[in-house]
Amino acid sequence: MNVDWLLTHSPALLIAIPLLAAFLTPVIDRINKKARDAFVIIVLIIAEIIMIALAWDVFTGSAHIYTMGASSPTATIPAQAAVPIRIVLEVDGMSAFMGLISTTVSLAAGFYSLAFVKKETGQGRYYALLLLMLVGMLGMEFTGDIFNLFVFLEVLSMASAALIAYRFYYGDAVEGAFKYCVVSSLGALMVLFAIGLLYGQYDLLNMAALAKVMKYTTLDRIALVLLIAAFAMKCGAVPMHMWTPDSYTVAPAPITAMLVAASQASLYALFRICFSLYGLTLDVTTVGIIIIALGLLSMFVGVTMALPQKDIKRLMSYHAVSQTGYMLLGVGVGLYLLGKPDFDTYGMAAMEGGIFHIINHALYKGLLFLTAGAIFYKVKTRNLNEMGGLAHSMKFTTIFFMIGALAIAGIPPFNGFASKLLIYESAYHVSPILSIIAMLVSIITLASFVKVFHSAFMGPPMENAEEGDVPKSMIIGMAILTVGIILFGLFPGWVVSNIVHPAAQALAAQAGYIGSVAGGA
Amino acid sequence: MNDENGEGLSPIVKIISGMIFPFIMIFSLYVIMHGHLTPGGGFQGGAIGASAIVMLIVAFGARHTEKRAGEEKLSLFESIGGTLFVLVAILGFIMAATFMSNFLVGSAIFGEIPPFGSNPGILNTGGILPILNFAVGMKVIGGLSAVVLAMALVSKEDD
Amino acid sequence: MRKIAVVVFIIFFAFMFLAAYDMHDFGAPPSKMDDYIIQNTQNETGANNGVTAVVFDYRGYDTLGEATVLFTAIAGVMVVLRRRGENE
Amino acid sequence: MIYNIPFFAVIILIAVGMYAVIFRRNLIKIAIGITIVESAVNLFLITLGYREGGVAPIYTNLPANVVIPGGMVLPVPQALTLTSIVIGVAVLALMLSFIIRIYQYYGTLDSKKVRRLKE
Repeated sequence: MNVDWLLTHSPALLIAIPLLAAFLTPVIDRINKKARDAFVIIVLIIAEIIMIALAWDVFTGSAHIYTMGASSPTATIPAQAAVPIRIVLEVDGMSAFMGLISTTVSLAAGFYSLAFVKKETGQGRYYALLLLMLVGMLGMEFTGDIFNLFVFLEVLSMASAALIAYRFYYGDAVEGAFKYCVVSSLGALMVLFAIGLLYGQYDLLNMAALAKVMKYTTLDRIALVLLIAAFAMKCGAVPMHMWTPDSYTVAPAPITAMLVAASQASLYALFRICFSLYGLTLDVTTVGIIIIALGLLSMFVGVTMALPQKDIKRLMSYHAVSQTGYMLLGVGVGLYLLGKPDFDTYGMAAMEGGIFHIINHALYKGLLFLTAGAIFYKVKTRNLNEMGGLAHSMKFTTIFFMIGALAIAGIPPFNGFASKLLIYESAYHVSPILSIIAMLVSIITLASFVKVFHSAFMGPPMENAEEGDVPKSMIIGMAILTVGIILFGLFPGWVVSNIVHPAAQALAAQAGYIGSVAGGA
Repeated sequence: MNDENGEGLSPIVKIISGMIFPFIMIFSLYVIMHGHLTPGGGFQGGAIGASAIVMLIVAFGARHTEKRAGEEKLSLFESIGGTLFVLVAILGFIMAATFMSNFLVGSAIFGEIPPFGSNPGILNTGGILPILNFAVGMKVIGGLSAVVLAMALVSKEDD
Repeated sequence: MRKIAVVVFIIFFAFMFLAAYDMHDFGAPPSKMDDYIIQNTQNETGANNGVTAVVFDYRGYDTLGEATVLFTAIAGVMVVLRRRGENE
Repeated sequence: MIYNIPFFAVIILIAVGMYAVIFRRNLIKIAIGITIVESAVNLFLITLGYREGGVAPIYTNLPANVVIPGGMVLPVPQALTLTSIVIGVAVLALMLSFIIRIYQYYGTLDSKKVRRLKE
């Protein structure tokens, strides 16, 4: 039980511990409610600690390979076979980076839930599903096997759909959940069909081994289109964004924060497919332009749809769509330049910007949704016109909201500024219009959040508002994310070179991804 | 129709389904335990077992079944099955090298290695496969019947 | 809106038919990975049934995920169909 | 090639299911549509692994004249299908429970009338 042993097995442990806890939570719930709360929080903290250790090891060393059921974790290819037979987990920089986001947001959501769902029934299963969402995200992020990706995508979608419908007595919650469920199961079936196409041609399921033999035939192209469409739908990019506001709005606030991280897991899958599975065999210019176009559309449509909203969470959901556009733009520019001589000069910077924006978005959007939940907890409405003067009673929430709003608008010294600047600078080299649109969207975002701040927090105190702020556990949940925002905003240089760069490097270097599982590329 | 709660089907259906229930369960157990030798396994056998419980729900009514085996009890059964699965998987890297490794091959329990090619089937083979089949069977029996029971009870709430 | 949907629908399925046409011949799949599994099932896992060996051993982790999906859906059904009223 | 009739059948089934999901208004019919797509994809996976004249990859009482491995169908697609069938059952159960709650709340299954969320 030494540190090396723990690090070697940590990819499997990170899946197994929350999974075991999810199976046990309903059992513990029947015995003691307090014990269940403590158990869930302890499990989330353990997951966070193991994840940080694993991520540190990956960022400073090399990718972790874990072969399920083999004689040793690194024995990916059995002696007599030429290809990987068993399921391989491959935790490289990008996977570890996404894993950090998932565990951090889950920890914040776990703390926040303690008070937020205190008055509900069925809490045992609520926490079980929360842990299962974490399992689904980590499973998607760590896996090196394409069918396994589908399985954990389904774990994630089912857990999210069930949690969106947690407050089923509102009616519209179940409706949003149904919509989410239909969209995600159709998307998952498209993914499964694409997996069938790939399997039928190559008789392989391991992503690295597939990438090694990928020929980019007609069937591969059709599979690529299906995969991009399905994952773009799941991450809420614009032509397929209809489900996002509906389901984000009605979910309980901690779950909305988790959903942000969940759609980023789909975004990760999209990037992984484009960069690691297809890589340079695909037509990077065309696919890059498609992804940039998706990004621009998402940014612009999302922010314009957000402006007239009266419902605070609906407004934030449209902003989530718009922010997803920045990530697609940044990484799309990287994909567009992949393999061209310009990649090293500013293509890498664009990828770093896009990837840095993923973690920033998870932190500040998660925080904003949590503050919206705190407001709902206090005043029992999401309508902006019915609230006002909350700054008088909710001091902490006001501060958290201000930090989140300034970060999303890209105001220095918060983290949103750092990643947006990287995207502006590098997208400018491809086409100045990209940067101009991005900046414009950023300004509209600021305007929109000024409006929210004004109508929710300013003005005379509400007559029927209770005194005091929200319970302590909710403040802890929000504080975890706020600390992240401030740290990332104060030391962007350190974060980019030590966390973001390895992640971008892992995506861009396909040969490394293939080499560590399937032998030399 | 003629129960005290006005639930369930006629006495003929009740008695016959009560009689064949144990046989279906035994068949389900057979399919689960021979999963590594014949077509079948945990899911298939579990589905057979769950259909036996669903037959009882149809014949006797949801409320009557709930008194004997409530949805909470059934889903507890499921949780135990899931826990058993993960524990066996975790034992993989305590007893052998990696998560989910088949550490029982070659040992005394289920560890025999059959002769290559056609053979009549030896039950004591398969390593952890029979145990996992059993865990999954438990899970499926508990889970599917709990779902049907919950749905039947909710549709009863309306009237 | 409906017309656009119909057009997209038709284009999509034209490509899907192309995919079906382009697949390998029915009944003659490539089988590098599967041949290894068929030949080594008995000595590696001790099971006579190749499918069970794949489900629980070679791809046992998938089965764990699948059991998790089932557990998730059942917990979800219980959450959605739970009785409300008595607070904890 | 033109003998790929099972694959064409798969595509037709997917089209039928997709049609139900996109153009039908009854929520139950949407759920049925998803189940049809699901079955189509399962059929696709299972046809991928068929080898002409092959037997099931099970050694118990295997006939003596079977060539190993050429005379057996592929085991992996069957395993994938098994996994995806169970996932399909799970999705269907969850979706039906949503439909039950929607029906209790709105008293209708028409998706046009269940539109509280639209602005």
